[in-house]
Amino acid sequence: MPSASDPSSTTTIRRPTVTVARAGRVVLLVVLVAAVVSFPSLAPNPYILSAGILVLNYALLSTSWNFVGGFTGYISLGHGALAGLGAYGTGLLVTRAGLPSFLALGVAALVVAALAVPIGYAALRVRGASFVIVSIALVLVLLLVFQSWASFTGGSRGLTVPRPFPDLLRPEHHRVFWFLFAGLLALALLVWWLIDRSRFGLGLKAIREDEDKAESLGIPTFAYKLVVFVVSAGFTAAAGGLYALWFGDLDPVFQFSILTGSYLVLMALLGGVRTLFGPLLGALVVGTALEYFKVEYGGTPLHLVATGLLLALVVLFMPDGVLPAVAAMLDRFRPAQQSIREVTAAELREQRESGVRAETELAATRPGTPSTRERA
Amino acid sequence: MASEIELVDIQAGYGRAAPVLRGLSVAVPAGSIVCLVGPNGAGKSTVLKAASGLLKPRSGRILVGGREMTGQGPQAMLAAGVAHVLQGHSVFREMTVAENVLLGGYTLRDKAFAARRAEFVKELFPVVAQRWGSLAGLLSGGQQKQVEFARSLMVDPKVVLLDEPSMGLDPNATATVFEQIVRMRDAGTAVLLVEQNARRALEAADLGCVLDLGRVHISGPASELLADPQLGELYLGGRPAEPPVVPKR
Amino acid sequence: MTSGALIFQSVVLGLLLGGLYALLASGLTLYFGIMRVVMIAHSAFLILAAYLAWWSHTRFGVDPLLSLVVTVPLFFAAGVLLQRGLLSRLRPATLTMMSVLLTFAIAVIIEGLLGYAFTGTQRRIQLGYGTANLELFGARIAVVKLIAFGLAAAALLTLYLLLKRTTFGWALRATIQHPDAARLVGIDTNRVAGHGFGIGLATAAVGGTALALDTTIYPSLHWHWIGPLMAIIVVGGLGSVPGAAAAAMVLGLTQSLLQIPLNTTWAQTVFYLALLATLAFRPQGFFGGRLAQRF
Amino acid sequence: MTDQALRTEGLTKAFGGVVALDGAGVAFRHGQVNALIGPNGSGKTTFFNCVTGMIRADSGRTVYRGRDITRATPHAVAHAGIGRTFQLCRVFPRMSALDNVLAAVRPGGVLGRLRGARGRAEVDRARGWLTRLGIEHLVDVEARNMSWGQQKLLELAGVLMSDPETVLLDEPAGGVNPALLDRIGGLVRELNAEGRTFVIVEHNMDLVMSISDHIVVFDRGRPIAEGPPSVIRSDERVLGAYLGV
Amino acid sequence: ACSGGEQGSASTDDPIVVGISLPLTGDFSEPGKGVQRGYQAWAKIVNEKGGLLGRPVELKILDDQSNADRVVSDYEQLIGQDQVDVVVGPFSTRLVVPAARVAEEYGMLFVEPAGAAKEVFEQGFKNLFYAAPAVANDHYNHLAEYILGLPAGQRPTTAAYAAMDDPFAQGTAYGLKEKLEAGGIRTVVDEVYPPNTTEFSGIAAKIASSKADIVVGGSQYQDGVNLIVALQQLAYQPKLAAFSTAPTSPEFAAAIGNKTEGILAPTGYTQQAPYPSNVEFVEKYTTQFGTPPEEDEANAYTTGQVVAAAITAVGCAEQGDCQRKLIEWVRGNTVETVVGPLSWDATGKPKGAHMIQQWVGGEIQIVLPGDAKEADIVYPKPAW
Ligand SMILES: Nc1ncnc2c1ncn2[C@@H]1O[C@H](COP(=O)(O)OP(=O)(O)OP(=O)(O)O)[C@@H](O)[C@H]1O
Ligand SMILES: Nc1ncnc2c1ncn2[C@@H]1O[C@H](COP(=O)(O)OP(=O)(O)OP(=O)(O)O)[C@@H](O)[C@H]1O
Ligand SMILES: [Mg+2]
Ligand SMILES: [Mg+2]
Repeated sequence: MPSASDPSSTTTIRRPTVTVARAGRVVLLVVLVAAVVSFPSLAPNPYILSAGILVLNYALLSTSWNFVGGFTGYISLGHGALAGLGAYGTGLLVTRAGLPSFLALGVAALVVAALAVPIGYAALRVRGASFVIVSIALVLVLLLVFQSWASFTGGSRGLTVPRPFPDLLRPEHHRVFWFLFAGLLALALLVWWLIDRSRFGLGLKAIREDEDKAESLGIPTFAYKLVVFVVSAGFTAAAGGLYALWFGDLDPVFQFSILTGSYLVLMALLGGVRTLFGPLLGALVVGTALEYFKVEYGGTPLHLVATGLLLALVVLFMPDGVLPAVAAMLDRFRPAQQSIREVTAAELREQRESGVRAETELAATRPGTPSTRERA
Repeated sequence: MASEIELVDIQAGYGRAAPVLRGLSVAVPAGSIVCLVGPNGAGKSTVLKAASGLLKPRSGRILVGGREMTGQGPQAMLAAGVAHVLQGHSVFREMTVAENVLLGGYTLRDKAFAARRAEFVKELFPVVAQRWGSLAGLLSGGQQKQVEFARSLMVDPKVVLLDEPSMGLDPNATATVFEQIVRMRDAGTAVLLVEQNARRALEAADLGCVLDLGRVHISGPASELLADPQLGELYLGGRPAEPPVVPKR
Repeated sequence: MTSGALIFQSVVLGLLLGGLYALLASGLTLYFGIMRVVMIAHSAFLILAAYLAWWSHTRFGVDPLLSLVVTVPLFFAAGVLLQRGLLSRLRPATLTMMSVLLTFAIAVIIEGLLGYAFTGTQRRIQLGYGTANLELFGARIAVVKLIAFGLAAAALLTLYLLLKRTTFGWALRATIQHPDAARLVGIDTNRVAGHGFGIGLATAAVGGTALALDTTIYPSLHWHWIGPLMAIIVVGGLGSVPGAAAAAMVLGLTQSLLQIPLNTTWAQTVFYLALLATLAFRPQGFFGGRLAQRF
Repeated sequence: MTDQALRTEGLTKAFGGVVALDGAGVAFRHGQVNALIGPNGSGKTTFFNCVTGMIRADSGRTVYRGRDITRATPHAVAHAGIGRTFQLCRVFPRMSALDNVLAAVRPGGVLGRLRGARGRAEVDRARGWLTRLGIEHLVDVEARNMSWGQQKLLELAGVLMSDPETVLLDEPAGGVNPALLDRIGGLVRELNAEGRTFVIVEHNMDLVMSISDHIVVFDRGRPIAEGPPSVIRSDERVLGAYLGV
Repeated sequence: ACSGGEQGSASTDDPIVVGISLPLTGDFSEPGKGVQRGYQAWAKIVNEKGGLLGRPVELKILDDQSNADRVVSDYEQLIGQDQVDVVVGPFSTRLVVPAARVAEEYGMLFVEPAGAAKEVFEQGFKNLFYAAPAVANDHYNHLAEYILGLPAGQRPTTAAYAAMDDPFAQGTAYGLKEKLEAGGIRTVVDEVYPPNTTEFSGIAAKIASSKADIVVGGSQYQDGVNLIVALQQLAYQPKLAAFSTAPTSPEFAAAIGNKTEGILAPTGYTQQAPYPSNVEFVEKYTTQFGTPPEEDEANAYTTGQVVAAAITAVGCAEQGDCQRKLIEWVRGNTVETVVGPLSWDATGKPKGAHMIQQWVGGEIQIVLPGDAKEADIVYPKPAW
């Protein structure tokens, strides 16, 4: 029974470009997977492999960051601290509770995710600038705590995390961790993609645009934000934990650093926060750039200047990231978008009426027809 | 009669998108009201933005009092006597009503004149006087519109561009606004008025323009447009015959 | 065995410290309250000013207070350039977020350049009166701290008068709240926003000089200041200059007093605890800062 | 009882010294088109805000279909079946018209939330609403690039997409072309014929008088008169307080 | 991947490449640069004498930006990609431990100039050796002995400690604290402050109001200066004031307005030390850099000397089995260095002690131990 509240009267127009784009994406994905799988055997020496792991770690962290930053638009400079919590959690569970390494990693990720509930509960109450400030404060306060509470965390003496595979030689060790990092990254990307296309994801994006409006449409904004924050924290902590197992030495100064957090933001932003592979691409570019700056300006603090300039350029000229910028460039070759109507009101009227006539002939009353004003 | 403001063959648009105005011309003679009507998205607000310098036209000319003003920004336009009241809400939300109204006279050198005008608008819109010290962003929608209109009355421009001044106003305030528009016209100001309250606006106006697709569709004396039944149905809403519920003051 | 003298001494120190915090936080408040910009680079500029004071002192023997004659106008100009050249290019819709990142970048650049020019060495101005002190009811007050406090108070007062008593202040606020409407009432929005930023940065020049009087400086020192300053402006109510000043005094005092029973590290957490308490009980801040919110 | 859709009792809200709602007690019947009119600043929008939980009333009660929703959060109110538009027109600026409308779809349960957002059926329905409101040519245009009236219509499309049982519209006619307004009026009547309840705040008396069954007039935060259009049209107090005669 | 062992004994003119990662930028850049100069001086002096095993020595120095991640990837690069022949240590305890782990996992000898905290030697490293006379906790040993040896009437009864939260700095103060407490000297203030602290008036107020007889600072440079100035601002006059690191710096006196009288500091190195290699080092270093070497430079130089001694004795310098031989040699032998003869226990900890210097008459001089002293210790300390 057709009713006024079921207005599906127009047919959807499917564009042919969609299928082309989809095919392109599949090819890209295959290439990406092949590259990741073959990298360890292609890497000329363990150093390159370890540098690759650092990039993967960055990619994993900034993808995790992007759960919050990309969907809800809440910019957190404090994700470095969540990674630090994951790392310390894993380390402490191994050294103090004697858990096996990977069980400790899992437990630590869960614990941090659970901790993210109260943290998110406090931080997500405020929006915009206040949230950024709170996220910075999170890093600083955790740094203070982990530094001062030396009897538990080791304080500034650091914490040594035993190797999960004590028998492996260092190059082998790197190879194993390369695949572990890649696996976790794949999982994070998969979850991001699932959220991105879901109704939950659309709700999150609505929050990014206008939180009160989203709320009035029935989106439980606070719960949504909290859930995605917890997911993000869980992945971030897992990344931190994996790093702890790989790296072995934790020091609060490096684990709880604003600079790390801001690198994540830089990467995600550079690649494009609204795209699945944006943070990954950003990590590749920024990771390489950081390495390059170090080689080029090593010995002077100019590498800081170069990093700052890179960030400033991205913010000023590519605030949507590389991927969207490229897409926009391609768009330039398509005809410009029309927001203004092609037909005048008179023509429109005519169209509509002929449409109605045609439908009446088919004896199907369609919504949109002016109905007679009668009341029951 | 010479036009106080004249837009000639304007092409204008936003960003890289296709133009919104496609070769549009309007002229407002001094001491008359020209009313722009048209469907949503026809480009009415865009015309006003081009006329006040907020939006630089891609081509075409703008003359104010016969003087070439093409490509000038809002400050220069204001100096030349063009005032613009934006569509929607444009009060300074975190400033008091007083500050809002007085800022309307930002360019005035003569402080005594500004004070007199402020008294005048306070009398005109009671809510402005009542809420003089409270933050403008906390007023109701209609009250904010009144503050905005009051703000625009602080100066004595040669040309006013009004973008739906009656939107959201209750009948009393609407009547005040229309009264003031007519009074401005009578004082020799050229008024370019955009209204969706089209019948009411055309009744007050001297000339009317129907805009569609970024072009002037039809223009002529306002009374003729009002009388045209087809135009009425397409652009002005379908019930010209019903008596207005709101009695005029 | 906390003695009354120690408590009194701590109160005096806390008030002096709070004054400096107040000045520094007021600049941040200005950017945010008026321009919706979270200026991470504020403390980097602070350190820059401190370096300039130090440099002119060691190089030419100029008293740091005299260097203000140069640094204040210089910073004002830098602020104008920064706003006009960079911040005004950001999209209004994402201004707050993007300004965080942009000013973060600026902070890092300043840090790098300072490190390049002056190396990472810790520097300290060696003043003849560096350890001079007065006695007040048994408490000792270092002359340099007193001077710093005086500078802060004078700068704060000027700032307050400028914003509240001049049309410039109005124009500044109008500009950020509705740029188009501001242009339509005849405000030169570019100029006004630029000047606003310049004034904010000028407070950093004063603050930096005050800071240089009595501490060591090094290029990465600004990170140390960001946390407490950010906490102060949230507690004070984002955007309220008097709020920030009040919060700064209270927190400075609390920090100083907490150092008696706790150690320095834990005393620092007072800023973050206050921040948390603010979020939990009064997200709009404890000392003012009422942003219009209508649905 | 069920006959009453929305009822408030003694709803009071003061902002500092300004009393926006002053013990307002109103009842709207189910299945009717109701109008809420009154001078600027009489508390109509505040009434909507309190009912939908966007702001908390100082005292008083709100009951919707027999359920107390006084302290419910806005999304809970939406779930209870009340949809609303905003006077100051709120859309998601950096989302396309289509996504704006799709964002309003009610996800069913946890699993429903994980379903794809662009299901065939939903997209068709969303396009349908855009068409009916005359903005189908804007499907892929981001909302921030639309004119005032277009945004207004888009917001309406979104709310209708969320399929609320009761719809609160705050000045739906503001800035909308009169020709289109006739169609919107028709649409409201049609949806009402299906059993949907409307509460419309509006200053356009032509529209109010022509579509509503029941009118409540507010002044200074409380109702001063109510009844069908014919009664309101000639009510002394209304003429004095609102119509300015 | 190609591994280092395969190359066999290199030809004679192939340089011996020494890989080093140093904090040339960031928080530790100041001492990092000092260490760099020490290494450079060492390479120059060795090469002037014909190199090692007839091969010239070449330094490959990377900047780790004072960052632990970087220090690891630097050594990874040096060993894995650049195939250096030997590696030596970076600066700061925080960076030494992760760096040593990389070296150990590649089986490399790791002599280091800066990991003085006792924790470094608790990690179970088998390849690590600290090239200085004593670890942090033992720096004040001579002073403790002296204080506890004072006659009961003169002996201080209360002490205040303020230490930076850093394994090294804190180690020095707590080493002394432990011994004095055992000797019955009461601790009245025990403050630990984070490394980035610049505001010391609160700590100083606590110390001053405690009226402790002696004050001990476990400090690096800048915090030491700040703390002393803050104490002076409060007109506090202890009977004895000892601070690590800061007072031995050449800028120290000017930094605190020349009110240095009586301040004590431990040091592992003095330019006046009579060891033959030191005379050469001070002379050549001064011609190369224009100023005499400080402790950081000397420690780096010492590190070089230890490695050189091992290479010369074992007769090889490359990755692979040779490294095991080098490690064994260092463990079993004593090396003559600019800080005197050095030998190590099983954990790589050196078996010496630091000297104590004091500012006397506007100059810093060695006052303890008795057999090395240049001046007599002044106690109680004159007012500052
Ligand atoms: N900022 C913008 N960026 C891009 N396109 C825009 C922008 N503002 C308006 N448009 C487009 O330009 C066209 C004309 O808009 P304009 O605001 O002038 O319409 P209008 O006639 O005032 O409509 P309304 O009656 O709804 O206010 C519309 O199709 C709209 O989509
Ligand atoms: N958040 C707030 N803070 C302070 N005052 C408020 C706030 N919201 C509303 N008010 C005041 O409450 C009164 C009622 O406002 P409301 O928006 O409900 O009026 P309205 O009936 O919707 O008017 P309009 O027809 O103009 O939209 C007004 O005087 C307004 O200034
Ligand atoms: Mg418009
Ligand atoms: Mg309203």
